[in-house]
Amino acid sequence: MADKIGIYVCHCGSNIAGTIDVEEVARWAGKNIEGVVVSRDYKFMCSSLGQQMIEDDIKNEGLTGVVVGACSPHLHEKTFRNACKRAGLNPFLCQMTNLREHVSWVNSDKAAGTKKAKALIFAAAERVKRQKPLEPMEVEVNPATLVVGGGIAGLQATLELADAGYPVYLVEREPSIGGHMAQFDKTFPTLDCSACILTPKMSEVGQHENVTLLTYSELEEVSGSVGNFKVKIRKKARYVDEDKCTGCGICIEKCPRKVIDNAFEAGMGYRKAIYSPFPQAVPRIPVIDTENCTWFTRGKCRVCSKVCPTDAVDYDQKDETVELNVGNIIMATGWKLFDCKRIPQYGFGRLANVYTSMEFERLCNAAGPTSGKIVMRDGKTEPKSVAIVHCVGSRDVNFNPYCSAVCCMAALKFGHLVLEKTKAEVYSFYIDIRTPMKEYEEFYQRLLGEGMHFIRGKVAEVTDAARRPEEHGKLIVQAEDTLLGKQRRIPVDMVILMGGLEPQADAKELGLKCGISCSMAGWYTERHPKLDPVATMTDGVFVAGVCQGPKDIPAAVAQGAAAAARVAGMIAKGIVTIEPIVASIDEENCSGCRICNDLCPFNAIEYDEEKKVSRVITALCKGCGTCVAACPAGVITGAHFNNEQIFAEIDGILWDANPQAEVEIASV
Amino acid sequence: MKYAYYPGCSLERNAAAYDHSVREVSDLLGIKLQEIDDWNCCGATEYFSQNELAACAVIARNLALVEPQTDQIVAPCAACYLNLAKTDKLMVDHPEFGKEVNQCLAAGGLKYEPGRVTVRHMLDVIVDDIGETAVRDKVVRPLAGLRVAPYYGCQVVRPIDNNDNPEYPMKMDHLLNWLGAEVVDYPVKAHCCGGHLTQISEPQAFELIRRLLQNAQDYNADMIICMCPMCQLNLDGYQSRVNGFFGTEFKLPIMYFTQMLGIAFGIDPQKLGFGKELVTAMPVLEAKLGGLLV
Amino acid sequence: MAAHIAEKKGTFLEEVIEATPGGERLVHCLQCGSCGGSCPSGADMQYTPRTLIAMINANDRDAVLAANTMWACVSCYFCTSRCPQDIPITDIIYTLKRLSIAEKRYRDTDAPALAKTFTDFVDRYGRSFEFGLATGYHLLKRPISMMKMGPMGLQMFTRGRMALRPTKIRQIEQLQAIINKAKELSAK
Amino acid sequence: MSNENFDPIIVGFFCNWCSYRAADLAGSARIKYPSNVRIIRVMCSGRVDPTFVLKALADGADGVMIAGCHPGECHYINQNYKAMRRYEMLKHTLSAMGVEPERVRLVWASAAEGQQLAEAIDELVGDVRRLGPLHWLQNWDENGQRQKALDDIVKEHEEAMEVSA
Repeated sequence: MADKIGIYVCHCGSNIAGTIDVEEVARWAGKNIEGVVVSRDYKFMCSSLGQQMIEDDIKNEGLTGVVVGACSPHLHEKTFRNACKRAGLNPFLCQMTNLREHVSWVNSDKAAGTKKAKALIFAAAERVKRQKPLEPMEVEVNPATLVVGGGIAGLQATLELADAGYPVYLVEREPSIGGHMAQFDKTFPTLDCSACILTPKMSEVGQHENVTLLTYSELEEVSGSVGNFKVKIRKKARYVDEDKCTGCGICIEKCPRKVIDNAFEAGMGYRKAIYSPFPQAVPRIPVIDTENCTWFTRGKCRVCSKVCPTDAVDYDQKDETVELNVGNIIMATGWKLFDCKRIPQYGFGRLANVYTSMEFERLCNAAGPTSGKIVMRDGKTEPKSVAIVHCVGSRDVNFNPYCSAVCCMAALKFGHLVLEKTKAEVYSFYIDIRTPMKEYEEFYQRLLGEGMHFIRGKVAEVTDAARRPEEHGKLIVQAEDTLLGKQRRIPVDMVILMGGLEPQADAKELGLKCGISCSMAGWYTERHPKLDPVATMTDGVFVAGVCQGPKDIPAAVAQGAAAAARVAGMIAKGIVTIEPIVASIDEENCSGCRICNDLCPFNAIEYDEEKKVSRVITALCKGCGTCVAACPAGVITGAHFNNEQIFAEIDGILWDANPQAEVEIASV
Repeated sequence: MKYAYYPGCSLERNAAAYDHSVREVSDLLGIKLQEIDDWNCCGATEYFSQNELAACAVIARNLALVEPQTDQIVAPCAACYLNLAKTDKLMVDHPEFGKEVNQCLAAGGLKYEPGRVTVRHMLDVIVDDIGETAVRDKVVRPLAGLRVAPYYGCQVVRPIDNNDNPEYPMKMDHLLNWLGAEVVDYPVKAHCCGGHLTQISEPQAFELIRRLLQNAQDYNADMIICMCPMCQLNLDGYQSRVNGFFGTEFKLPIMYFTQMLGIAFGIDPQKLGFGKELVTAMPVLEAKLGGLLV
Repeated sequence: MAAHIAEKKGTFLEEVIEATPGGERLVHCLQCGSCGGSCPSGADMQYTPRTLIAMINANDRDAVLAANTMWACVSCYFCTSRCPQDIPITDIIYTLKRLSIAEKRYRDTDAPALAKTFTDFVDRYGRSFEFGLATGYHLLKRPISMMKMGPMGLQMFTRGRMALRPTKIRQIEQLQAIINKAKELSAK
Repeated sequence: MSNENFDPIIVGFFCNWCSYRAADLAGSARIKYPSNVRIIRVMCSGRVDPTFVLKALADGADGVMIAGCHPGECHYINQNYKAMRRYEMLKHTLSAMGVEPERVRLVWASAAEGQQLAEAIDELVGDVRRLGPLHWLQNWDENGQRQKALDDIVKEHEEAMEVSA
């Protein structure tokens, strides 16, 4: 069939017409490009009249391809594709070329702009002639959802979906859900007790009929694609039978082995070798820490087994793999605290009374190791002065360049707690105090009123090397008071380091399993930083909470709910359409070299051992085209971006560069 | 293992003990040091204060004099080490500047290809290249019972990365441990000795020296072990003047780490330059190690 | 030429950046004060390094070059190593020293004289000369402190740690040719 | 060959997610840059087959710019690293064929870096202008080697093709 191409050049008011002679471009295209049957310019092509014009031409002229020279396809590609669709032309036979952002707005010379516009139109026309009609695929959506991470963001997402009536599998690595929030004492700026607002949510999740809780479990493998993921979860052996255990806790009470609790208590307290991380844990089923349990290390003891009234302790339990089918996945894997030992000049790990923020949370917590008494490492002395160091590992190119977003407010909270519980003076060393959210600045004002001292200067070092008599036996915090332009040394009893937030150590690895990427800093990359903040580049995989970037509790909760809403929308619709821009392999000619297999980060290429050829799993392919470029046999085709189409585009875009080509065109 | 050796001016006289002990210890550990023929002064910090290009050209002459078959140069002095390393890095990172330096060298018929020579400090060579086993094997007289405070100073650990922590370096701690000494972990081990301030502003310099001596004493060190002639001069040579200035009574011997290696290896203390220090080390060595050095 | 490329404004900031390898990081200063807080001489400085950077930004050239900050610097590189913005602060201080010496803007400091005496020895002999440095510079600048140095110098001498004559390198003409070329090039 | 009046043509292969949007942003911000670069959109810099670049040069382009997301920010996880590897390979091939490798440039531009992209374009246009026109096509046709050379290139790339992610 002969090509019948329509060219539509938009003025965009004077936005394009100001620096491109659009009438000339349209006239020239109509005359010089083979196969063009109509070529028009119009004031606003995206207006309903403009669209109507294209639709009419498609119907009246029987167009086989449409080229729109207007703004960026990122703005109006959908608009014009829909117009074509309405007129009965496959939307993938419409090609937009960017005359505004890429030509008229960046150029002030009309002759040069017009020349460049012609090249872009020519390229689009050459390309569109070779474009193929494509149909999006449709798949059904499994109504079950996997939520990875049982912190506050994951809990919120879980509850939203479960309450909507959809089944949810919640996977949590630790023995209990709750996340970091369960470790906190108070939450800023309202100073609600963290446990009081969190534990009801935890038990709701624990008891919800639509929620299957998989604690002490890890995400092992993800396959399949949006609507129909298959996931493998490894349930680590608890050595306690979940069905038999009643959570009475007598095993924990009687266990003779005490261990420093580096997880929940941040090293500030102890737990037993068989333990539940905290009293309100959900589920209340304990786990045995085999590295410390006397039975596992020395083959003696078995006290827990002897005292268990339901015979639930099972030393022979093994890790177990659970396979699940879900339609969508929400990643809410959270964060870890910056390792303060990486800044040796702050003395953490060397100077006893230097604390991390997480240690201090436990110190303040009424359920913590000191029952909430703020005392120094000796366990009894109340500090007379406390320094709080901001930006520990944050806003520092030597460590993490980003702002961790929550530390300023947490520092103010700590200041308040110290002032409330002790008679100590509190000094905050800051670069900038950042309190932009609701009621946050008011909280800062409150602390100013409570007498917290603010010294503007990044702390240079914390030392016990006294220079003056009053410094002996103290920790000296040395910094420049930048508002005075003077170096100051403040002797204090206790120092709290506001360590920054960091991605989980295995965030990248976990992300790769479900095909999502990380930013330079290691946070999961959302589909769009502003307009699509919970979706990812992989359809059916969403992100919520700090794993996407530092944020406070309200923001994490909002994101958890948002991710759930997106998932609920997909489930309610029941069907998902998949973009047809994917790769395909001509199996007849595939040599089976497998070069493409390892290139695909989405594991969308499988190898058929029998036929010795590679094959694209269409539903997994994201259409990046890397395999297409790499195939040595040239048998992989990237739909809508195949070699023929791109070669044609190159030919067209260089219409004026190649004297021979010009001759050819002129002869048409 | 073969290295070009750049002793630097201090090691000719003032820090002869360092030079002698470096050579003795190197011989024993199989480190071949080939002194650069006709080397010149690195210009310390002073040349950089006046003319950066001239400073680098003066330093680069030494790099250019390194024989083609050798690609590592070792300097025992912190200032020399930094100047050599910094000049090479500047020439690598800023090729235009590197060309200018080479234009200067050309006036003397020389040429240096940036990055050709790796600049090492003596401590790094012994700890990283020779390593724990080889060092421990040579110890015949462990320094057990001696409380030593390793003092790193500034210019080896900062700003060029020498594979140690610039804030809290550990290499000398490890090395002295291998010798059986009791290593004092004190917070100012990489703080400044005052550098050339002794020549410019004594009160300021003496305060910096006092901080170090005070802190080492607070941590009950028997002696301070250093790795730079300037540090040694300031802490040792000026110690009595610091005492006079502040009314303190510090009596801390300041020794080079290579001297300590030497005695642990059983080398004759005379050959290691013992006795050249102003605050004598003999009494404490006598008391803690017992008669070894008589 | 594209309109977005900033025109040279001839500011002091530009001058300092140009004269310092890596100096372009200067514009990233957060004014956090980790340099001023870390400086072992911080207490003796009229302006902390951070303040100097603010003054450079404010184009306060005269005050910067007359400041005592540079002369209190001991080149310990704590500021550089700790700077959260990767600004080569010590090197910037060197740049300011050079500008201050070149234009004789320094006040109340003997540091430039020391530097001059030191480099004169290097230029003449190819080696530094501690005794000459001590005597030459101290006789010139501070005869009284020379007296105080007496006993220490004697001790150093008796322990063979001080030479009375400088060492001269063999190929001093070669070194001098190199230095002269450098001086010629940097004069441009 | 350097010529002030020479107006080079440069073909850009820009990834859909970062650099194409960076060019959009340069437009929205009305940043002016030379009109010599003509942009072709691909989904990912990893899609850029070295033969696209060679074809563009053979068809009369004087330079090529490949633009992708910053390393670590690829929308397809890490495919831009593959572009990076191919680019290195391509530069060798170009040198071997007598084309100045400076004519082809790989740049990273995030969607927020309109300004940086414009500067990179400026720089490339300036560099190519200094190098002068690339009369590759004519040169090849003169000695009849064009097809053979193209075949050789394709073969070389096949041999050097990456094997793992």
